[in-house]
Amino acid sequence: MIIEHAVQIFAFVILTLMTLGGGLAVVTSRNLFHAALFLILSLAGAMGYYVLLDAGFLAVVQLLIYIGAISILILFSIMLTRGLMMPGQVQRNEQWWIAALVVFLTFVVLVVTMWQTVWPIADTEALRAPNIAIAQLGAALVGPYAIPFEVISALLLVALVGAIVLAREEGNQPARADAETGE
Amino acid sequence: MNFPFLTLITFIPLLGAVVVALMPGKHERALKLVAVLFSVPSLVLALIAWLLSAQAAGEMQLLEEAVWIPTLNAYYRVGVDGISLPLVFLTTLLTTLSLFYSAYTIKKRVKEFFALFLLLETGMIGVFVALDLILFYIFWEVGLVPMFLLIGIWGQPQDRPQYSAIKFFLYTLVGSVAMLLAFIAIYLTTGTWNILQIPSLKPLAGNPALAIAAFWAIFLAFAIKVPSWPFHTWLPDAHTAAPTAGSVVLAGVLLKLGGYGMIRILLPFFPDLFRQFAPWIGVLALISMIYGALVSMAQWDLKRLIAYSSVSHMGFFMLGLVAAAASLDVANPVLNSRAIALNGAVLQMFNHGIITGGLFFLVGVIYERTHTRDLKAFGGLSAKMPVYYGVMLMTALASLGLPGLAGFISEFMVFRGAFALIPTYAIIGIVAIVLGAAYILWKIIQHVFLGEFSEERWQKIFNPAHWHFSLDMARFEVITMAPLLFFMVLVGVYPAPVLNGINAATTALLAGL
Amino acid sequence: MEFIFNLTPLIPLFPLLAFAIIVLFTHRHNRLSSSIAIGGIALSTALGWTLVLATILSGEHAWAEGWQLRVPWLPAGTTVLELGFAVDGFTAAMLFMVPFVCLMIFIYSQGYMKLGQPDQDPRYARFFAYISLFAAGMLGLVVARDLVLLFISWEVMGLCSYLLIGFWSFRKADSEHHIDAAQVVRARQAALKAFITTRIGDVLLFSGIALLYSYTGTLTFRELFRPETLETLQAISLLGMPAVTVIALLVFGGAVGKSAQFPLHVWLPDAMEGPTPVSALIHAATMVAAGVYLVARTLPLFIAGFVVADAPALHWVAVIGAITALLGATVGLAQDDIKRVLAYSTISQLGYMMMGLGLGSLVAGIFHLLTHAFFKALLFLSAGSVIHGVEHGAHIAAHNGHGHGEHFSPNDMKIMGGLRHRMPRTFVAYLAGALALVGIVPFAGFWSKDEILAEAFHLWRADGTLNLPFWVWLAGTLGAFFTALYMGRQLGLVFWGEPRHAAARHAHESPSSMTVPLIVLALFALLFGFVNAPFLGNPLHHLMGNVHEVSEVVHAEAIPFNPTVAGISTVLAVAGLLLGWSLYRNYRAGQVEPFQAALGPVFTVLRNKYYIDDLYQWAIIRPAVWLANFCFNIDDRWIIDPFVDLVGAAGRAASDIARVLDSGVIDRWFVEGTAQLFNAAGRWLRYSETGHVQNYLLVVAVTILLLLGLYLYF
Amino acid sequence: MEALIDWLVTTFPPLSEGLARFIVYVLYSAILAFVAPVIIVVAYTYMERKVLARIQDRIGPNRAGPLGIFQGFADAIKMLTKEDVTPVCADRVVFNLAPILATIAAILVFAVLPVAPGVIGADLQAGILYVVAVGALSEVAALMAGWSSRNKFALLGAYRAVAQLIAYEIPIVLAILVVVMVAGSMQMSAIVAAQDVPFVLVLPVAFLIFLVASIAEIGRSPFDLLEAESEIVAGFHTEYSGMKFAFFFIGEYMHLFASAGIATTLFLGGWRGPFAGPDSWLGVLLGFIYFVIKTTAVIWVMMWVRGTLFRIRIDHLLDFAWKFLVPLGLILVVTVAVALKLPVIGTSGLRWVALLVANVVTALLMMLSVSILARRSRSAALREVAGVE
Amino acid sequence: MAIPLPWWLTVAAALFAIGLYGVLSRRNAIGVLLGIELMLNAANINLVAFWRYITPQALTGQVFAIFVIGIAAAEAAAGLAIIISAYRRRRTVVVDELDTMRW
Repeated sequence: MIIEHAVQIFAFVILTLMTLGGGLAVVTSRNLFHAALFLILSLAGAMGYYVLLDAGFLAVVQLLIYIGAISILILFSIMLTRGLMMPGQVQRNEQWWIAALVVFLTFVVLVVTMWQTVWPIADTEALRAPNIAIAQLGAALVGPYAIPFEVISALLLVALVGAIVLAREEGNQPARADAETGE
Repeated sequence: MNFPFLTLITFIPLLGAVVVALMPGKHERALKLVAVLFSVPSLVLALIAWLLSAQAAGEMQLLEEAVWIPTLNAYYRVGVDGISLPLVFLTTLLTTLSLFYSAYTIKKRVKEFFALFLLLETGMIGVFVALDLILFYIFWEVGLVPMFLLIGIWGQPQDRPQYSAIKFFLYTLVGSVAMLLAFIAIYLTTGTWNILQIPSLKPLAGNPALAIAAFWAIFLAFAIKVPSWPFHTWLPDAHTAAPTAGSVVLAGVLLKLGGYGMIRILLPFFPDLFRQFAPWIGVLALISMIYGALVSMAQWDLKRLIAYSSVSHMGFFMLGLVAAAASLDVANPVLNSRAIALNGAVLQMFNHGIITGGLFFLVGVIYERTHTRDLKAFGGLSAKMPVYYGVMLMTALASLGLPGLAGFISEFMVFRGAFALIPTYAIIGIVAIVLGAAYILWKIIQHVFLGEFSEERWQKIFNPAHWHFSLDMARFEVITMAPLLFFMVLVGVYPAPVLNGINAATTALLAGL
Repeated sequence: MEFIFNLTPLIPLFPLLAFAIIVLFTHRHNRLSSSIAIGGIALSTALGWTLVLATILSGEHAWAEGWQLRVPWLPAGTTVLELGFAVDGFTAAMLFMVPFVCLMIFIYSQGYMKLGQPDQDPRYARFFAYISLFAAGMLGLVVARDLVLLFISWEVMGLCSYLLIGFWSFRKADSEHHIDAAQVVRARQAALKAFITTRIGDVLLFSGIALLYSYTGTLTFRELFRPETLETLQAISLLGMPAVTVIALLVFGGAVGKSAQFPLHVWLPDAMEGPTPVSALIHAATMVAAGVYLVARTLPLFIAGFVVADAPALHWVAVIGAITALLGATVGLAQDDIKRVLAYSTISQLGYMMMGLGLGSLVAGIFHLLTHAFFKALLFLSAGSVIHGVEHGAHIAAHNGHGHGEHFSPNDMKIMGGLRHRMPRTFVAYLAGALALVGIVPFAGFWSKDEILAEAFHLWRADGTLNLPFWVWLAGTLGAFFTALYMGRQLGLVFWGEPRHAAARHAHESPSSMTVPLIVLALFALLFGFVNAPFLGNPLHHLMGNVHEVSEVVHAEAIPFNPTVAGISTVLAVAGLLLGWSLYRNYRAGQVEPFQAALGPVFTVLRNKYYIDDLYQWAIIRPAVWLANFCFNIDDRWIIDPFVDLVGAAGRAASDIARVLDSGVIDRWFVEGTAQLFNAAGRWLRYSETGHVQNYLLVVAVTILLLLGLYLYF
Repeated sequence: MEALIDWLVTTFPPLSEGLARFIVYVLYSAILAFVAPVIIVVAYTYMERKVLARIQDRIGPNRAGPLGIFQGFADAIKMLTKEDVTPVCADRVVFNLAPILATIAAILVFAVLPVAPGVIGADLQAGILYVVAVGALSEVAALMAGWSSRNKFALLGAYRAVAQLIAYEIPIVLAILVVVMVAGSMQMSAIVAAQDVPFVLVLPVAFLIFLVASIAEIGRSPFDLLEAESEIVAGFHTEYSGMKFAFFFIGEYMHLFASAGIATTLFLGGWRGPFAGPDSWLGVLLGFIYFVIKTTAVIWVMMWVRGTLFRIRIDHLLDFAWKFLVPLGLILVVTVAVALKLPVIGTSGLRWVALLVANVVTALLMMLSVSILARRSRSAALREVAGVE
Repeated sequence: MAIPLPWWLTVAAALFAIGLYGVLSRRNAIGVLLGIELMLNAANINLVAFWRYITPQALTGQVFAIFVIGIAAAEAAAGLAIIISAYRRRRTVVVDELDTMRW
């Protein structure tokens, strides 16, 4: 038990370093490509969180969609808009310090609130590994959550079409926006 | 039955209208296809609903109910019985055919046309299925605007479309405002908008003067729509000016809104008043019948002629209704006469929709080719366009009530009821049948099809460069007419399938009064 | 035997199918179409005759009661109106004649319609479609069990009659085929006239049916004629009469229209504009007889109307029949068109049938109907053959250079003459038909006409006073004389004397597809009378005399042969025939007609058909058209629409006033002032729009932070 | 594997079950990560050379060792001893990370591959989804490599690689979806267990889609556009040499084997065969042998394809994916779903027949429509040419 | 469970704050997008954590996380398409320079 806890805490610390460190690097890195790679790192950390939280399926989905699709997409667009990202360029705008202040205050408010609140934690029995089967999840998606599910698929379709239309050049070049259908 | 038939039937066209409106306007073929396809589900569902409900159509079927505007106590409440089912089916059928036909003939502002048409369909179906006065009123008005635009924008320039459109609009609006006031008065005494519930609450029973005013106000709205003499003058103008599909729906469905309202609202709400005033309304019906037929006979414009014939034919409907209403105090009229008269009236609406809709399509056929509707300009076309001749002949004969075709059945039932219940009116009204034969055969068949074909005259009106289909009826025109012909023959030869539902509903309706 | 009767619905169905097949599929193939039509009617004939045989073999009960089949048709309240088929003795008698005559005429048409027309004339197929539909209608009428099916068939026939009368209305005026523009116009007007005129009768019939249905709840003959039903009808009062009388008169109105009785007879002569086989089939043998059939079918109504309260429903039938018989026969004297003479003859003979029925004798009327169908069809077909021969002659004449460009009508008897040598077979057939019509022993017409006259004579003698039967008998006898007279005139003009025109000179015999039916029909004209010959025991009486047994009001005993009546009428007939023949057999072109010389102004009146057409034109059609225009003007120009427009204009004026008020005061101060205020405010506020999305986001973030703080801590 | 753990626990009592499990899995991982790559690369490069040579009517490697079987080792030694060049402008960190990531991505797949009865790294519930997800890592690697090289050919190669990988990922997913529907699970072991009839027999079309898309996914001829020498030198790994190139090379062959292994698992029944089963050592061994044989057969087919077909153009490549394979896959998914839901049939043994029929019908329809469209576009093109001339 | 719920929430809040900072301060539009992704991830972590600690038997947390991922995908697709499109027209992806809506 103790070993298990220790492993968990160890993993948590590592993952937090990955996630938050990656995140900080994302917003501060001068090289946008690196920023995107750090984003992958950060997302991988989040994936680890899911594993730690017994949501294996979600972890796989995170890997598939965030890392496999969204990150690639971002990398791709960075390459396509490469012309203006010379290294050394200032990546912060003038309001960055106000932003930092506001963000910090927000963080403080949130954290204080979180620690003050008494959360209705489930009882110990329920807290044991919940082990939700993927089939259950699938059934839920086409059952009680069918409508949001359909809405999401419609949204994806619309985004797909919209992206193609937007990114298509007036000329005859094949659209690079094909890429996001990988989702 | 949990499947929301009526909601789907009513609102799929609306969805179609939205989709069509959002599509880019330059892809006309796609637009047309989408519009036609969006009208098909309603048709199929209406047919299914009709077939499913035909046996027990005496009471309201496929009911759906949901709270809609709580502050007004208004509900979204829809349902159909044997009276409304044929009309719903008629609406979907004629709309689909109109859209199909228009896909070939409408050239300007295609997108707007199809979107408005689908919107119109929703409005029309809505009136037939609504069981809540507010809902009824809203659908009633929803149909108005698209029709106004259809006439105004796509009308033939030489027929003063704007004038006709505004006339149509104002006429109807006057009626509907009066109707709305009456509805409110009814609500204030009964506390509900539920069309099914109000009759048992005896609306305005305590206030005879107000009841009479409300009765006539509602009657005015419906009489304008039917249209009954002397509120009919919007009709020839509107029909003449409207594009073919518009005329079809105008004659085929919009007139039925008034008739349906009389049966669904006026008769059950105020049976006593209706009986009391039946002699007067009967006079209006007679005038409509005979006067409409006479005026038809005086026309030289094909479309106007058919428009006036609608006045005459809807007069038959009113006669049937009056016959049923006038005898309400007779405890047990001879041999179901009341039911038969009312059956005849309802069937007359259906038949008139099929037949006159068909006639307007057929006018469109010749008009698209020659761009004239002047009867004097034609002649001898039966040799040139034999298929057209055959189809027109059949439709025209159905219109004049030839046995074996649809028109006869309803006329027979109306007169069967009328002779038993109001013989004097029936005897006078019979004149209209003779006149009907006269104007249809003399004016339409003889002037357009018979006689000598003159090549010079034909060259003057027909320019092959402007017509890309075959001279005789093109395939799409035949396809458009085929379902209508089918129903003419079906109802004429074996009316039982159509009439069973109507009969059940009218019997139940009369039993409830 | 029962199963054969179950095939009854097929009888009208075969021609109907033929119609559908031709219209839908084979209308491009002339030969095929005509074969299909003939096949359809041949099947009907075979089946019809089988049924006749079956009925005869089934014995007396079947003759009177018959067999029936019911189909629920029209839901009406708590009941259902049924439609059905029935076969009894009466139907059997009709079924013997109708399909057979149809078949003969179809065969004849196959040859006739081809003549003088281009080979691929699309109307050839159309013609056969129409007559097939017609045959379906007529057969449907005959096998109808009730007034519904009867009325449907009735109107279908009316439609076909309309279409076929107008059949030539869209051919081109063409000197090649001696068609002028006027003829085209005449054809379409004749069609319209026929339809509208019969439609008037139909509407009366329609009303009668509606009334019957209203009061009895059924339209089946057998149920209608139950004594209790008739009593109910007698008890109800309508328009001051017993309902049954009113209904009977209305039904008779339908018969008057269809059977071209006075005063609705005017359409029939004009209907001769149709092709000759049509005249033979529809306007002589079958459809016009449908009115007679209807009256015969509903005879109990007339008798019931007669029995009560002395309201003379049946008398009217007799009176109208007598008037028509005389009127037709006299007008026939003064016509030149070979077919018109026959048309008036038809009117006259239909009057005879009505007379017979009007005297209460079902069998007499129907017997005459049957014989007349055979010999009048024969006459018309022969006339068609003559016309065709003359047309053909005109062709040859034109080819030889005679009479080129000269205009003439091939129907005009004045141009014919001496055709008995050129068209011998046609002549023989025509002569047989004429003798049957005139009523010479032993031709069919003699027996049937004699029975009607004997009936009248018998009723007169039984009563003794100068009652209605006497006048009927008188009219009939006189009519017989006139009939003989005009037939004599016709025979003389057409077949004797010298040809009066090149066309007649070159006329020659028609092809055998036309003459064979003529010969067959001639045999029937000669022999058919024996089916009800008194000395054979009146077989027809037994077969159909009792069909109205159920009503208990129609009693049909055969009248014994009366030598007096037969003698008088035969003498008159022979005299008339000889007189007409001798006056006209040497008639020359351009000569004043012998009748005109003898009758003077009366002849003019006859020639103008008693001016009845002109009277209708003046008294009915013109006022109707005027009324229509008047109503239209009220509607569009004078009252209603101007009023509507006036209301509109008033509204516009009011709105103009409001507009002035609006723009001058309200807009200027209230609306524009407010707008300017906001305009100024907006000019200042717009600087907050930096266009930088992150500025906005920052504002959002700050706001949320503030709100969050407020919410959580205050 | 469980049996092995049990055996460990019973044989060495001090070991707790958790520890035993840990040891077994670590060992297994080590084998997968360090031993398997070497064997696979050496064995299959040799095989590829030989096969290609036979196809091209050559002898192939024949110097190093008998029949040249040590050729692979020779290559490896050469590779490792070469100079490791890093371009001056390169983004050094990323440049170094990319080959590692590429290899890892390939190796990660092995974690869920049931190579023998009961022998599987992690029998995830979402096993097959995991395979797909991990496949995405190789795209990241390609992008990283292309980007960091600061070489336009490399960058173009990366673009192409990603476009191609993403395009062909979809048909693969669709084919997998078909299998998942039939098997009713995404778990690898369950899929194997469901194959009483190897799915290739009842889902031939899905198998073909999977095979074709797999070839594209691992970038082999005729879809080897990411390294089309004639166009873009060597694609995203143009600038790589020596050890780092070796990583890509290893990654490629690992990927090849992994894809073939997955094809085997999904369609050929995995380790299943006569007498193979988790109950005895022999059965396990037999299962492993079946698995290797089947996988090698699939790889052999891929090599055969490589030796037979020539490289196709980039736009044709993408068109083929988007306009043929994806619609075909979608239709197949629908038809198979329908076939499975057929009343009575869908649950009985007859469903195999129904599935086969659905597949064949779908394929026929697709071929028919393609041929019609092709004829039309060809005649349109002909008309255009005629018009121009 | 070794780590108490508030820790997860704190981490998520921190990630959210970082993302927000990125959104507010990055000049490059793609950078802004990266920030948004971080924020969405933070939300997801919260969802999963709440699910795990408060309603482990229900499916809602996971389902919503899936929805969020789906939305993120759509957002990235559309957002990047917009950015590329803007880049093609204006040759820039700097947010400050895309100010056509300015007064």
